[in-house]
Amino acid sequence: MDIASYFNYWIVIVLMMLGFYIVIARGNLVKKLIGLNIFQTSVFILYISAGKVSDGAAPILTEGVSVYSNPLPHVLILTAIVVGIATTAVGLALVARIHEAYGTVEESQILEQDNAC
Amino acid sequence: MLTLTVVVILAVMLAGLARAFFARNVYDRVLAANLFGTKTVLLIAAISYLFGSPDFLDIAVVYALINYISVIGVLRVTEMRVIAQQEDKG
Amino acid sequence: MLSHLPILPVLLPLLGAPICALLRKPVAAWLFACTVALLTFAAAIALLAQTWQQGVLSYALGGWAAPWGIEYRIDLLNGLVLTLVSGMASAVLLGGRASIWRETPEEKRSLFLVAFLLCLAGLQGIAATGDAFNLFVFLEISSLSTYALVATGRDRRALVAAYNYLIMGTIGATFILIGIGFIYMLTGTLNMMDLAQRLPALTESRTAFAGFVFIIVGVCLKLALFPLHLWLPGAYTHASSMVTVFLAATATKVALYVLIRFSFSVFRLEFSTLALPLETVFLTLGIVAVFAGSLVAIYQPDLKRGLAYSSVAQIGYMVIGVGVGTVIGLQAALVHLFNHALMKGALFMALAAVVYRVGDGKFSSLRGIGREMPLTCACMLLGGLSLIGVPGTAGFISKWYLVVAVADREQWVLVALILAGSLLTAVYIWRLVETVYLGVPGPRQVPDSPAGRAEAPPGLLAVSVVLALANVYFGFDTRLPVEAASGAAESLFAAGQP
Amino acid sequence: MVLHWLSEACLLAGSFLLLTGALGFLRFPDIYARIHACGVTETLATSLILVALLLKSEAALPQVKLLFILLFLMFSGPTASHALAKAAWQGGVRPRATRDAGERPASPAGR
Amino acid sequence: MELLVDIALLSMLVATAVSLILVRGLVASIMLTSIYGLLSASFFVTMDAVDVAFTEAAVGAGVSPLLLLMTVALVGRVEQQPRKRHIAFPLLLVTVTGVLLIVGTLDMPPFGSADAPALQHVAPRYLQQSGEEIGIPNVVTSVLASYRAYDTLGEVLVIFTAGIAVILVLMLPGRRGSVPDDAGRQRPRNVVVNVVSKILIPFMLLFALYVQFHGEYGPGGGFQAGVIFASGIILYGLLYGLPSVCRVIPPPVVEALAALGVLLYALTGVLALLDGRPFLDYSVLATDPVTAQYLGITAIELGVGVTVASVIITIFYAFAAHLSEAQR
Repeated sequence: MDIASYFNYWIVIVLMMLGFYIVIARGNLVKKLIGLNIFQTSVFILYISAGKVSDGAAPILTEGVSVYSNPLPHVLILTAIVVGIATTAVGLALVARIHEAYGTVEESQILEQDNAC
Repeated sequence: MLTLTVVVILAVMLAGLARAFFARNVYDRVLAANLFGTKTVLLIAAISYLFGSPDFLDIAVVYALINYISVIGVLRVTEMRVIAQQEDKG
Repeated sequence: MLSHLPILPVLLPLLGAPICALLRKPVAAWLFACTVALLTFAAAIALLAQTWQQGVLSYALGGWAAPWGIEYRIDLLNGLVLTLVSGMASAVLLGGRASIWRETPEEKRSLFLVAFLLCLAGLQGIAATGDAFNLFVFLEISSLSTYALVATGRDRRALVAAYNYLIMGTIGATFILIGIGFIYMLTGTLNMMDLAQRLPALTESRTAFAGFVFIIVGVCLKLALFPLHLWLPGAYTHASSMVTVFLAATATKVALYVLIRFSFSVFRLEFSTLALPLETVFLTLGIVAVFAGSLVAIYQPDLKRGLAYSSVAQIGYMVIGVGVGTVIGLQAALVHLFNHALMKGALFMALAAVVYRVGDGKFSSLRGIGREMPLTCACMLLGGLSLIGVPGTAGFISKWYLVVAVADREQWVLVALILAGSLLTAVYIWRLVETVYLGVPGPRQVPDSPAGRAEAPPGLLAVSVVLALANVYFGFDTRLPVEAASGAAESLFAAGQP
Repeated sequence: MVLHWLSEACLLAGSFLLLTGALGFLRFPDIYARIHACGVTETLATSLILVALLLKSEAALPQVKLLFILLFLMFSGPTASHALAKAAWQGGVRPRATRDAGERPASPAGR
Repeated sequence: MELLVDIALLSMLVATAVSLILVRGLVASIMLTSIYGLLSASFFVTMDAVDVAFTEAAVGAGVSPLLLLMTVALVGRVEQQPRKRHIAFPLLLVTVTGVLLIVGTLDMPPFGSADAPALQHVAPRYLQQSGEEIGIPNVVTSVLASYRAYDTLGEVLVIFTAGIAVILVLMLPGRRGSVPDDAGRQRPRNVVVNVVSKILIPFMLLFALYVQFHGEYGPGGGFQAGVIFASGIILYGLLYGLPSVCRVIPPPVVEALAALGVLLYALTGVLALLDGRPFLDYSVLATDPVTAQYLGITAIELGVGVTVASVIITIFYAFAAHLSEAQR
């Protein structure tokens, strides 16, 4: 098989894993959400790369163009982007409230406070 | 020539990225992000001519708008924070 | 209008939520939400009846035929889950007003109800859809509203629980998205039926394998299957009482439905090379979940948290049923899905009534409460007996089918383990009984009534009684869950025949 | 033909300016100098490149959009630079020339 | 050339992600996130996903960094050095997932191949027949707003849910929908910025309307228009303070508009039900099917735009109210 044609995907997978790592390894609640953002955005990149057709055009019907990239992944990812920002917004709202209630947004300190009482 | 321009823009974007990473204070990072944003506008505009699809220009417009709003937004928010911190101190 | 029945159980709450958001007065919002939930329930029952008579119903949304547009495809399994979810939602809304009013500040009440309706719409959407991506979208609707609902709990720990749930839930949803992406790239379709026809040709494909694994792991995160259950105890414990009732009775059930749908309808497990390892994984994790969940539940100082861990254990039973991989096994899982919603519904509902009077669910505050709130505690007792699987209760039926299914595969060790698991359940239910009936009430502050505590408010009490009696009723008249489950299980397997 | 060469020349000049701007951005000692390097060269370079593209296009709609971008950037670029400089000043960052002790400010907002 | 741009963008993406792991300090992380958004949006452009790039630019580089920043302004920008974190377990988890993903790509159709299964089955119909069936050139809009309109309804509902959830979580005690008073401090005014922004804001709103109604022909549509519109309003709010923007657009009105947008979308679908057609079938709207599609798509895109703009403004209000509360 042709390694080069998969190289693109693998880079994207590296991106996904970097984001995923931030989510699970960091203790700061805001940073976790940033990682989640990166993770999701990278998944979007994977989808969109898979929909690309070499020498294709953007899926807007134009005279004289016959090869278009696949529009369906674009539609799905539009929805997924919206879902992503919705999740981020709710997560951030929770973080703001957690800060008001605990005075910190570090996971370890929150755990300490919870165990103390 | 357009190709050269695209390469130059990419190089400048890289510089902006490096600066954003190594910057010492917030304002440097904002500056880097701003630089990055305007370069992206240019990149998209140039690419749209390079690839021959003028639809991309809409995106360049959005980038320009968003970039401006984010810079102002960042500065406003940091300003608020500065005020709060100064008050904490005295 | 009858031909539009498949869309109604989803459309009603979906339309109801924004309208409810326009209503400012909490009481008006509550009346409206109750109406919507009851109508949804009625539509779901009618739909279940229709699928019973006519078999599979297909509904092309937007008038576009299936692989191009989105299709609702309702069979018995969908009908059963839709009915269960909307029924529990109606029960919670009708009976839970007092509890919601007590635990939510005035200005938040109507928005709470909006979020509740949105959650209902999301869960119903998951249970009805025949399109893999549409499932993801509705999954997110239900998840987002659930995070908000959990965060409305009174304790600040509710916020942390909601945040953890959000992170794990989003990772799960993203995994599902990755999995759907893989199988889409292989097959070019998102429609489940269409996928089911195209996937058997691809059993050797590593991409299909990875796609399947990602979907399963993502769903198991939502399902809170044992090693991925970490979000569940916190969310159940710190959410307000009515949210816990609703989540415990429906959210994990819908996740189990998704697991079954993907394993049996879409991937047709029995034909793929994956079947064997996956069965082993499900059986092992199921058993470990039963024991870990029950053992932890025994040592909890808080009844609500104990019951949350008990949910982890019960999910284990259902997954065992799925892992057995036969028609009877699947039927057992589905029967338990139905019955467990009733048991946990009754238990958490009665607990909510107690919390309404006592203030919290700690064992130390529950001592001797059985004498002050006899009816409520009787409901709790019935729910507990059903959870153990005492003959004459619904729980007995599901345990019976599960044991029969496992015995059918001649896995006697597993039978012994399941029975041992029931003993563990008996231990923590006994602890409950001991505290409630035999405990001596300690000195404590009475939050509201100076004349000692009376029974819970009529709404809460009535719903608790209905749910508890349902546990007994379905222990004798088993037609509805068992026949629906067997029909669903058979059709899931029949659909797999080449 | 003339237009073509004109646009090429604009591109070349624009690219050159971009590079000088980036160089200044990387090498200048303090934030104000860097804002200067970026802000000033950038406005001209961006305008040049956009004008070059404008000369290249034939249809009306792209031209209008380019013009819109151009106008927008001409307004927003300097404004953003100004706002940034002002915010930095208010945040307690001082130019290097007036202080020998490096560019780390004393204010807590510095980082 | 395309390849070069590709590689450059991808490597910058990786560099940004790695910097995000290395960097401590939340403001820096947010700036990098914003850069990541811009880069991925540029990458989407090279992948021909114009609509997605549009949205990602507005969301990934605009709204989400802004929300992150407002949160950081509330919670502080310091990310603490972990005392003793076990790195082994996350690394293991990430490695396993990554390996599984790479295994998953092995049997995927090669990058850019035109005979991939995804292009053989469902997509061709969209590309070949949407021109006649829907009658608009932007295939993404056709699929989004007609073939898979129900997904988009779900998407609007997700946004609506997010709005409800944020209000529910962030609501200050006893203050649903009330306009914050003017007692907040006088912010330092920046005349230049204020004047220039005042000139620019109308153009932004105009551009939002262009995007809203041009979505059938070019990239754009209700969602993007909503985000741009909301950004204009947010800019106003940032410059002139929460009270003045709340006077212009009161919070209760925005909340009601969010619900009305969803209702507009859903009721467009219900119209078909009343006529005995499946939900969201636009053919009841006009006798000519193409006109009907056009009407239906315009109506639902409007619903999307209204809801998205209102929800984003609502979320901004909620965060800004907390910020001014925290500063008091």
